[in-house]
Amino acid sequence: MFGRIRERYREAKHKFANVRVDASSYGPIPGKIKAVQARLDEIFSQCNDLVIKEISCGKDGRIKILVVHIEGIVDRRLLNQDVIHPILDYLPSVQSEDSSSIYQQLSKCIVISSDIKEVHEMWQAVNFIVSGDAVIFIDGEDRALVVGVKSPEGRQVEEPDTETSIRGSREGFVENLPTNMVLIRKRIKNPDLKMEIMQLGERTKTDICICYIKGLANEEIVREVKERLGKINTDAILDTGIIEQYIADNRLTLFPLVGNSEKCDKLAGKLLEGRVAIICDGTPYVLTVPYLFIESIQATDDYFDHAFFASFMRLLRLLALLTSNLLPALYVALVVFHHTVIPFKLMITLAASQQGIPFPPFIEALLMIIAFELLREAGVRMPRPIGQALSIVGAIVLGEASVAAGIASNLMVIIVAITAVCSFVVPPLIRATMLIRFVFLAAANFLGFLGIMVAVVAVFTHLCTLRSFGIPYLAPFSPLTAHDLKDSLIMVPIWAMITRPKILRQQENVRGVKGSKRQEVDKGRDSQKG
Amino acid sequence: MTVKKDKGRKALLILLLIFPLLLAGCWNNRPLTEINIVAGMGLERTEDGKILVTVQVAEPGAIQPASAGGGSGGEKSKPVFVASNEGETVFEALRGMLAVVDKKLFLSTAQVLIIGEKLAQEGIGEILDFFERDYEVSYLVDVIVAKDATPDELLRIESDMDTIPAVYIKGTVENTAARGTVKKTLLIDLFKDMDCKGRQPTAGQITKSSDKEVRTEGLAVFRDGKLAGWLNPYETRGFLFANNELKGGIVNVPVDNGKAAFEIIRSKGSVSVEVEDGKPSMLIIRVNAEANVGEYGSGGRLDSLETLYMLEEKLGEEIGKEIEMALEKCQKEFASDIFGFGIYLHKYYPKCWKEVENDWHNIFSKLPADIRVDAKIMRVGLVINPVGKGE
Amino acid sequence: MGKTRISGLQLFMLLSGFLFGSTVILAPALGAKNDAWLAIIIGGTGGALLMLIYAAISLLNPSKTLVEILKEKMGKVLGSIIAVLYIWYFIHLASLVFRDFGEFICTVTFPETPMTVLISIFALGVVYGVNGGVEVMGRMGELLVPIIPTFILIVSVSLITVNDFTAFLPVLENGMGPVLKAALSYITFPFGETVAFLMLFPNLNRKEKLKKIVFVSAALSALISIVIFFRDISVLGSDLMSRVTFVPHSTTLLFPEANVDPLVDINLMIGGEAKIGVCIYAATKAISQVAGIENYTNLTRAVGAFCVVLSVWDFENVLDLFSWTERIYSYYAITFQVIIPLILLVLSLIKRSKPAEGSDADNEGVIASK
Amino acid sequence: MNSILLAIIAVFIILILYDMRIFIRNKEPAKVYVLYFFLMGAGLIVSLLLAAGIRPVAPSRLIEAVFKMIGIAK
Repeated sequence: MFGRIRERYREAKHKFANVRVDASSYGPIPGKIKAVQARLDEIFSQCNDLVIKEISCGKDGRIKILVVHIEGIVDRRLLNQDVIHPILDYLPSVQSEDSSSIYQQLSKCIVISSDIKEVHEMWQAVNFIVSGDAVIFIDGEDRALVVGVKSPEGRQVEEPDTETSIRGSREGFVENLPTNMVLIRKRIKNPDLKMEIMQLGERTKTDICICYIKGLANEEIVREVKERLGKINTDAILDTGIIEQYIADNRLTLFPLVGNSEKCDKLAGKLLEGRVAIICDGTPYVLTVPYLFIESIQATDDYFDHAFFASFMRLLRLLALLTSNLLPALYVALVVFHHTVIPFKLMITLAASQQGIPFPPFIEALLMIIAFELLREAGVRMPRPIGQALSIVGAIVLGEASVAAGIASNLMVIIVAITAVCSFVVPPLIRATMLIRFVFLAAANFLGFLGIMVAVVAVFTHLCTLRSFGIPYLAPFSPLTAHDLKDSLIMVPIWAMITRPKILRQQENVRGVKGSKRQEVDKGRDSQKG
Repeated sequence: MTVKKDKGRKALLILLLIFPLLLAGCWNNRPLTEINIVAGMGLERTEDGKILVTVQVAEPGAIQPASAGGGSGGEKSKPVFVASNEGETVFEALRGMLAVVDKKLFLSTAQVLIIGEKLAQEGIGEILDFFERDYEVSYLVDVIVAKDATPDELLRIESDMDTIPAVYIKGTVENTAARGTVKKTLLIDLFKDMDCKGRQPTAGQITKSSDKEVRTEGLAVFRDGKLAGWLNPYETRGFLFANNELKGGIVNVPVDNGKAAFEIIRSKGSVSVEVEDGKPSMLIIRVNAEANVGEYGSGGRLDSLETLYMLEEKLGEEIGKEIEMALEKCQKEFASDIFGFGIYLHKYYPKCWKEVENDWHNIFSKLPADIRVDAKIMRVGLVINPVGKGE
Repeated sequence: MGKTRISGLQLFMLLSGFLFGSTVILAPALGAKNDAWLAIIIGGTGGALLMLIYAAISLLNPSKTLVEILKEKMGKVLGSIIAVLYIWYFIHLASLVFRDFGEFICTVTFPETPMTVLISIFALGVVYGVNGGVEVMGRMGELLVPIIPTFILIVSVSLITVNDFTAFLPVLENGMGPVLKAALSYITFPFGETVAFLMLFPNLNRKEKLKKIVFVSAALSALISIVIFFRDISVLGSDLMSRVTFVPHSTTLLFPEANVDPLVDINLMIGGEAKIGVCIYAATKAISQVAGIENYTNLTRAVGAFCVVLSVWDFENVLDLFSWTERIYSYYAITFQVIIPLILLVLSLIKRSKPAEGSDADNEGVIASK
Repeated sequence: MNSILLAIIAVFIILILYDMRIFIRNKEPAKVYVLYFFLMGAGLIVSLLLAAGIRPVAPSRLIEAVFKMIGIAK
């Protein structure tokens, strides 16, 4: 199997070889400052975090200087101290009309910083800009000065609580929008990464940032996102959760149609797959659209791990999902209807455990599940120190006392415990699972396996009707996109994932090379994906 | 438009979901605590021609001490109880039993179905119909025919070996079936053969050996749905050899001045009929058996190939003798083709079968037989020569 | 509103689900007893040909549903009358499947539950699916239909130890008569019933694949039927097999060590849903096209409710159902499944239709496939 | 007996109310109403008759009669 994939990979590489040679398509730095500005505007279109400072100097201020950097990733103090101040302080004294002499002055004496480079190509300049350096263009010169003013480190970001991973970055988003934008920019150093800021909410005037990679994201989806965001008619946006409810395709479904994440590396991966992110000021949760069902059983760690292991974990997650939905229902159906299915020995065990329980299994299951959900909710709301006490109470009440008191059978306790554990394995679907479980339970009590089947088929029908930003929710399974199965339940190794999900319909489908043509090619193969 | 539609679908879904809730728990809904788990069943004909049904019901609470709470009550109760009731039909007798027992009887878990000798002699065809028709009966119940004892007696024994006597009986059937002295007969086998003219049904035999023990050995032979007679354990084994149903067993062979015992490892048997001029002329039985030496008490050495070949021949003869005994009994005494020669005829000589079909019992019992057994001894065990015969 | 499209795979799955439909509970061609496999091969060939005729009709009239074809070829009045007859046939077919389903469940699992309730619950699910449109039905099929052959194969493989592989002998004991009769009934049930798909074929996105899809799914269905037949006869024996009501169910009862009839239930749900779903969709779509209503989903609930009532009303008991299906159904079905489609085929060949507007691409597909 | 009748009527009323809501909102033409009530009415009447113990002549019987009349079926 891998042999074929490797072959295709080679083909794809070959196909894009010419693109690599053509890496400097931006051309050399034009001599005219106007042209430079135009080029920059073109390259960084829709990048609202780009800062271009224009300074006049020379005789009569005839010579213009552009200081270009990206807000947030530069150390502003350093920038002011090393670049802006020297220029403003010394340049007025230079009364020259010759641009090259100004250039000399700048590079030799004025700029204090020790980290100065000279570049001649536009793409080099752009690369330095997006990686956090300041670039100085001088009118009349076909070269530019690069001053290293990278912010030594990002802001203090913490590991997110809600999404932990064994492997991979521990950086999580914070509440501050600019910081979040920087965090993304730091991972994807590319002018194609577009960040458009808009304000939403009549009263709150919350800053929203739509983030996507031009050329990878489907233009239609980007347009659709903007349109739906524009249609939001409310005076308060406090969290992305509110946006999520406004922009979802089907507003009543229990299943998440918009993804959210707190992790930078995960988001970067989603962006590189061609998804669109929506960042909102004031919340660390970043939305990604379109969101498909399969994403809920994918985890960021999967991509950093051995493919076999990751595939196994995904199958396990699917199993857990099914178990947490269906196990209580199956149990009830078994003990209430389908006695013919139970082998004799098991029958004795089951019947013995049922003896003396005053409730029918359905009520018993209902009680136990509700008790568990209560405990879970209490655990979330409770201040953390009290959580310990709560878990003790829960363990004793649920685990032992109810059995000892003859309220619940010990088997039912096991069933509910397994159900609970399984439901935690697939966090994005916890809420959907929680409610659908009751539906299955009721159906099982009504018509046994047949009832469960009717309910399952109904839920499947519902899933089939869902779409997320026009993409069928159950893709790549239904409609079957054989192409995208490589990253579904079974995951192929990362080096074999040559193409991006086809269902998202980007223009540029092959991973690697083309998107990052201006970087060193091998480094550019984005092995990182969320 | 889309939103409206979505709302509509959602509402329908909700309707679909709430509907079951409203009607929760009707009709076939029956918790496990409200059924009696039947472990064994017995059928017998009473003196006045009615059908006596006996059931052995397991009491789960007594078998597995219930969860801590309910434990105190169930200390002294017996693991099973036996109830019987008579009626005109099986179904009536079973349903009538509800007047005696507390909960509905659940038949699917039955481990054994014991048929009384008297009932078997009068015919089991109409009795079996209930079991075929009822949706809760498992087709995979072991059927055995009681000899010299009523099913009632057998189900009422108190075994020391298993808390549930029916499980104990089933266990003995499995054991003897592995030894090759009883044929493990499932309900479905009876259904299949009952209607088939080319093969007569058979079932295992069970007798009561003491107050606490049963013995399952031998075979009940039916003819036209009625019990025709019994085969003893050796004949049973012969029958199984021929029918390719032998799973294993020990065959004793007299050698020189002692006996040798061989363990059958594998055996392949086939029956066929030779047809001449459109008429069946000869019954043919072929058996290929593989055996190991299990015990060699003849006092001779075993390390020569000649001895081994001689033993193979004798083993073959011995097996052939058993088959011959079984066949002869079926031909001469019962006139019942339990081997399935008729099926063979039907499959490969349909025209010939059409002619003999209705008189098959008679034709079968008069046909000569050709039995050939090819026995092979594969291994001799951990030692080669017996004690005292080494170099 | 643009036309909803389904992919070739989805159509294939829907067709296969439709063909598996009731055959998972009622083994086909049992009239031929031991020679049913022969009847299945003959009937399967005939069925595949019949389905190819439907495909040809659809290809000759690109982007047109059965009702539109009828109206165009037979004139507005006659066409509409025949279309109404077809509507009746689709509704009746759905109700027959409902009834099969209800009788099966009531016999083997829930004898005390009223059949009407079971059928109604089932109908709710089906109507919900149909209301989602062809696309949703296609996706459902794609997702669920593969489960049916998987389960059938699992059961078959597990039963291999109790098999008697020569049970199907002797061949042709009673001559060709019963075989041909059984083959005929196998053509009408289930192959001929795919005439309902004439309402669905126009939704296929790649027309040139239609013939292949139709043929492969017919072949697959016949193949699975043969597997089922050999499994059943070698497990049950021909004598018992000719007596039991629901053959596949009785076979699964013999699954070693465990009772797996819930698996049959699952197959039933999926196959039944596909079959009834397509029938109700065809009926509703046909009604709205005859009456000129734009949105067919308005009527699905009414049609569904009527089908449920009809299924209960139509037959007094299970034997009534079986005997009617055996005696009358073939004749009844042949009218709709063979005679009218053949007339349509001839008419379509005589006067080629001008392509419906905006379907140049489809037309090219037709030309390419010829 | 009566409860069955009531249940049938209730189910039909729920269905009809539900659909009417959609029809009115979508401003469906009259023929939709006509067809809808034709089907629903037929269903309701037949099911009420069935529940009351009267079985109207089943369509299958009619079909059988037609084929017998033509002389195809026996």
